[in-house]
Amino acid sequence: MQQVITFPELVTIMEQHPISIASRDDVLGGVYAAQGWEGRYRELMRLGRDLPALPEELYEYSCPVKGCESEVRLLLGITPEGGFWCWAHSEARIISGLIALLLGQVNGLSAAQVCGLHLEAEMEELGLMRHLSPSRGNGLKAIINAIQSHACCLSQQA
Amino acid sequence: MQQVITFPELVTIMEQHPISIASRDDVLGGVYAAQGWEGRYRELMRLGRDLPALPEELYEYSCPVKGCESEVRLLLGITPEGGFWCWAHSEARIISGLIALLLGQVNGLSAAQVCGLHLEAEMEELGLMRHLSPSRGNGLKAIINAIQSHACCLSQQA
Amino acid sequence: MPIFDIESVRRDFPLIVNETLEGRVYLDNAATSQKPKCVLDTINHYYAQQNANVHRASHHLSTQATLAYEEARETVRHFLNARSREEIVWTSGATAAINLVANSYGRRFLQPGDEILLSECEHHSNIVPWQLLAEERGLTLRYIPVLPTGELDLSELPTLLNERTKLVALAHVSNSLGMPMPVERVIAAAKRYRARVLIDGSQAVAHDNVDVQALDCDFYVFSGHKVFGPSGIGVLYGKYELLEIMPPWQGGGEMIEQVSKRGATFTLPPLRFEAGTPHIAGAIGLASALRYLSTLDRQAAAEYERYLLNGMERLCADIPGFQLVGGQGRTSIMSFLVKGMHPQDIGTLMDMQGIAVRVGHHCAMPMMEALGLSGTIRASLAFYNNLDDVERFVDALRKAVTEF
Amino acid sequence: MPIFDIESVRRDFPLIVNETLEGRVYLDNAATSQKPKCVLDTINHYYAQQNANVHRASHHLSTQATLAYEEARETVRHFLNARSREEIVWTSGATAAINLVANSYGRRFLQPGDEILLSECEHHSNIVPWQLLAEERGLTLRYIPVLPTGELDLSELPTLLNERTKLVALAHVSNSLGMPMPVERVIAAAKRYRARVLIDGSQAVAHDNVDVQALDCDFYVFSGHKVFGPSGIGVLYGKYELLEIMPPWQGGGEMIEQVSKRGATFTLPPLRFEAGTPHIAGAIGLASALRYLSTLDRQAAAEYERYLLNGMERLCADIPGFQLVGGQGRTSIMSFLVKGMHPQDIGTLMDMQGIAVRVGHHCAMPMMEALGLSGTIRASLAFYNNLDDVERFVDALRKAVTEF
Ligand SMILES: Cc1ncc(COP(=O)(O)O)c(C=O)c1O
Ligand SMILES: Cc1ncc(COP(=O)(O)O)c(C=O)c1O
Repeated sequence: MQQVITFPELVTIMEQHPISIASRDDVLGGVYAAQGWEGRYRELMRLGRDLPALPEELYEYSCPVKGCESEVRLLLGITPEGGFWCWAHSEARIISGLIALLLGQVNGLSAAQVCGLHLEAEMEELGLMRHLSPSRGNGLKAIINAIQSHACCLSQQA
Repeated sequence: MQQVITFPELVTIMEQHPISIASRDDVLGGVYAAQGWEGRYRELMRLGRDLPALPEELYEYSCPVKGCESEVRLLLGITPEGGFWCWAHSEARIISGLIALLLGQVNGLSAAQVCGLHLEAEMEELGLMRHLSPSRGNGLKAIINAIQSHACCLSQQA
Repeated sequence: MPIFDIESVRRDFPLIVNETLEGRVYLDNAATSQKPKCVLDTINHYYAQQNANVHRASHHLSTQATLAYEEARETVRHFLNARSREEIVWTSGATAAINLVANSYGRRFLQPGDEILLSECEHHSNIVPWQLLAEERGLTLRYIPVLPTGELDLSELPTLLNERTKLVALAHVSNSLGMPMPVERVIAAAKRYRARVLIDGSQAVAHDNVDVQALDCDFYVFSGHKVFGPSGIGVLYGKYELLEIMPPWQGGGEMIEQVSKRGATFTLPPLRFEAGTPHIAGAIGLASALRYLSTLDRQAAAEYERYLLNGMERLCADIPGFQLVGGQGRTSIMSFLVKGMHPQDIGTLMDMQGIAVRVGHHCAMPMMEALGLSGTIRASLAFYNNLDDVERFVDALRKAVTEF
Repeated sequence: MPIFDIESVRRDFPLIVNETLEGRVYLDNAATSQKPKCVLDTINHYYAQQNANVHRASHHLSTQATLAYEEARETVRHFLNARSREEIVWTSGATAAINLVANSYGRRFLQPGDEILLSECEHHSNIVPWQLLAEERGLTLRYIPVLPTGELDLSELPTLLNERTKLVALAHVSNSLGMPMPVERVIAAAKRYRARVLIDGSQAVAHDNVDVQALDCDFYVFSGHKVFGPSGIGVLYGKYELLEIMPPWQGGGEMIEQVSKRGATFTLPPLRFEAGTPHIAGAIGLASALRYLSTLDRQAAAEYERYLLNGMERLCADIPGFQLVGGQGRTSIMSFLVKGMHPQDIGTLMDMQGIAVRVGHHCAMPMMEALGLSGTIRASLAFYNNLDDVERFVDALRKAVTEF
């Protein structure tokens, strides 16, 4: 089960994630600009290749999200100022690229803001809905569920 | 599991069954002569009403043949001369009538002769096949199987 | 007669249409129900356009199949008014669902000396699994006695239910007589001793809506084939907090999280209890049946069934020797005897006239024993039966009784 | 190319026709197979004309249904060349069949300290039931190791198999690599220690005829959905002398002889193991699939599959980084990796091009661990695939590897 990290040492590392609301347009612009499915998936694979894996300090707190096809590591954190940060990574590049799309929507927002998002909308818009099937194949849906349920839960506590 | 009775005291009683190869035409003639299904089933019910239940001496050696709908008691015997005798009875009249049809084909023959019979043929001829379905509802098929398998087994031993 | 467009409904059921053409009448609905055409179409469409294994791959077909399969789970959730989809476990039928609870919940949480309370009216499927469990674990089974009317005698409940009672398993409606069981009262009493309650809804779902939250039972089971769905599929509803602490029963693909040579860890409910490739066509076929039901006015359908049942009983009343078995409030089932005639002879003579009824102990031997009967004849109705069926049944019964 | 009228056969499979029209290629046949039209027709006909409960009533419909259901059992008997119909038990699938043996035979006849021998190549369904049993009963599981070729290393068999070995459970063909397992040799070795042998035929039946008498195994299991039959139905073959001494597993209707409040007596096999209303449409649908197979030249179909597989492997050989997993003799399955690319990325890129393959551990984690792999990509063929499917697959793979 996921925990939400609040240790200052770790959260400080988590805030360094290169993909956040702030860097979003720079990082994800290519996916939007890409032509056809081939272009889009090439961009996703590039994004996925660049997505940083969890450094060791974070890895040991992260949880596996299991699918039949690949494993995703996931860690959620919240800063003292209430900033919501998520790290996630998969060995598979396309999944990692899709994770990057998610992180660009949530990292750096408040939990309440994240709770209010419709995270699937962007993937719908990009024609990537097939990756959100309830099949346990990839775990993307499980990540979205974890992000959203923790964010909503945190924002109620606050 | 069925046993085949050979105790002289009991076999002597079993030989008294009113329905046998010898009495067959008298007893069963009515079924053949009957008109339409109504006539035939009336005759079957009459036959069934007249079919003797197992007297106590026999009953205690008999085995139940279970169906969902009614229970049949069954006992097989063989005389010192090799005559094959079967007693069977059900509370339900039509089943008892069908049993009478069977007994008229086997009682008093030798085991080898019974083994060679196609017991279902007569029921086919009379349009009574529906009672021979593999459904466990009535147990008629189980009786035929027991008669035939024991008769064949006995005739090989002889 | 209540407003219910019977002739239009009847046309939705290909087998009923066919039997009518053949001059036969189907009154064995409590054994299994017939399927509306939409269920056949769903199954066909599934095999012709969607068939793939679920939850295992992420290619197009598999995604389609998984979506349909999980939507079907949602349809069942809605049908039972369960809190969440995760409370709905697919099984191969009501029997398998009860065995699952006995083997998973029962073997983990019941201790020697604990008691299970059943009723004398249960179907064998709600008796034998508990007997097997009781023998293995050293449990005691108790039975709420049945009265000659087919009602349960709740006067003994205070002694039957005690601190040792850990589980109560009770039919929602009895299958042999069609008597509704006092589930609300028994559930309330069981709660006082913190006993878990399983309700066997096999005979209820075809006739009424069910609300597991209102009932507040812990488990609810039924079979698809009795509620106008396909064969080989059934449902176990369980409160999530119970499913969550229950160990898996069967091992296999997809109920695992990780398997090594040394052991395995298991995934969350409901998949934890769905070892092996599931009956996908069955699940979506059942959902199709439930969706069909939701297009009907179920209240009106139930009233219509009562109307048919009352008519049937009234018309039978002057048949010589006719004896109704069971008391008031019966839904859609008429169990009866005819003095001086064996039930099986009646059944055969009805069948010769094209009327399908069931005869015997109806897989409820303990109840038959308690009532001193060896069996009954049972005519069971569904909302696609009509007055003509009822009249043909009564004429055939009269003929069987008076002319043979 | 062997003589086999592929285009005519292909037209028998509605989903394959449909996928072809949609421009998609189905190469996930090892997960589940598609159904010939006759199976759909059988199911439809059953629900529209025959549907009734079996073995319970003797009215017309029930008799028809029971006849069809028992004829289906005979069809399976013939398919496996079992001695008698009574050796064929219907289950909900291969997984349920293995669980049945583990829970009935295993819990009755295996004692603490006894050993069960498996192989490292088994599907989770042939591992987890034994792990659950071993934990409960204090048994030891041993595994025949797999070689890097995917073959079993039988050199260790003499130490793995000993007086304590009571049961051996082995796949006929491995599902992840398609390697045929040395079942004859293992069965012969097991017999020397009087160990019982269960063969998991899930991946064999779609590709070859099976003769359980020639194999002389004690149990043989398979799923209907993998042999062109419906979902939710499977088969346990067991030697009658074993089935006869095995206690029931699940309790319910129709597996009983007599039930009282104190206990129950059970009927003979196979019904003893078929608690509850069975999956009647599934049983007769499976029989319809097996009859369909019997109209084909199965030898030719198997040769044709080998021809496709060889072609596929040859065409893939020059794709940069392509690595075949597994050795010689594989039937209809190509499991592979592409250097530098994650299998899941390949799977996704294939799916985007309309090609259905499966990616991952294929429910065989212990084998993946033994081979040091985290997963593979698996393309699995059936006789209704054609050269065009193979070429489209290879083109798509080349594009995925070279253009992304
Ligand atoms: C070798 C093998 N054994 C067992 C199974 C389990 O079959 P099912 O899921 O149909 O029960 C499969 C398929 O998934 C398999 O390939
Ligand atoms: C009340 C009741 N419980 C359980 C069952 C068992 O259902 P199934 O045989 O579909 O598992 C039935 C029907 O046979 C029933 O009527």
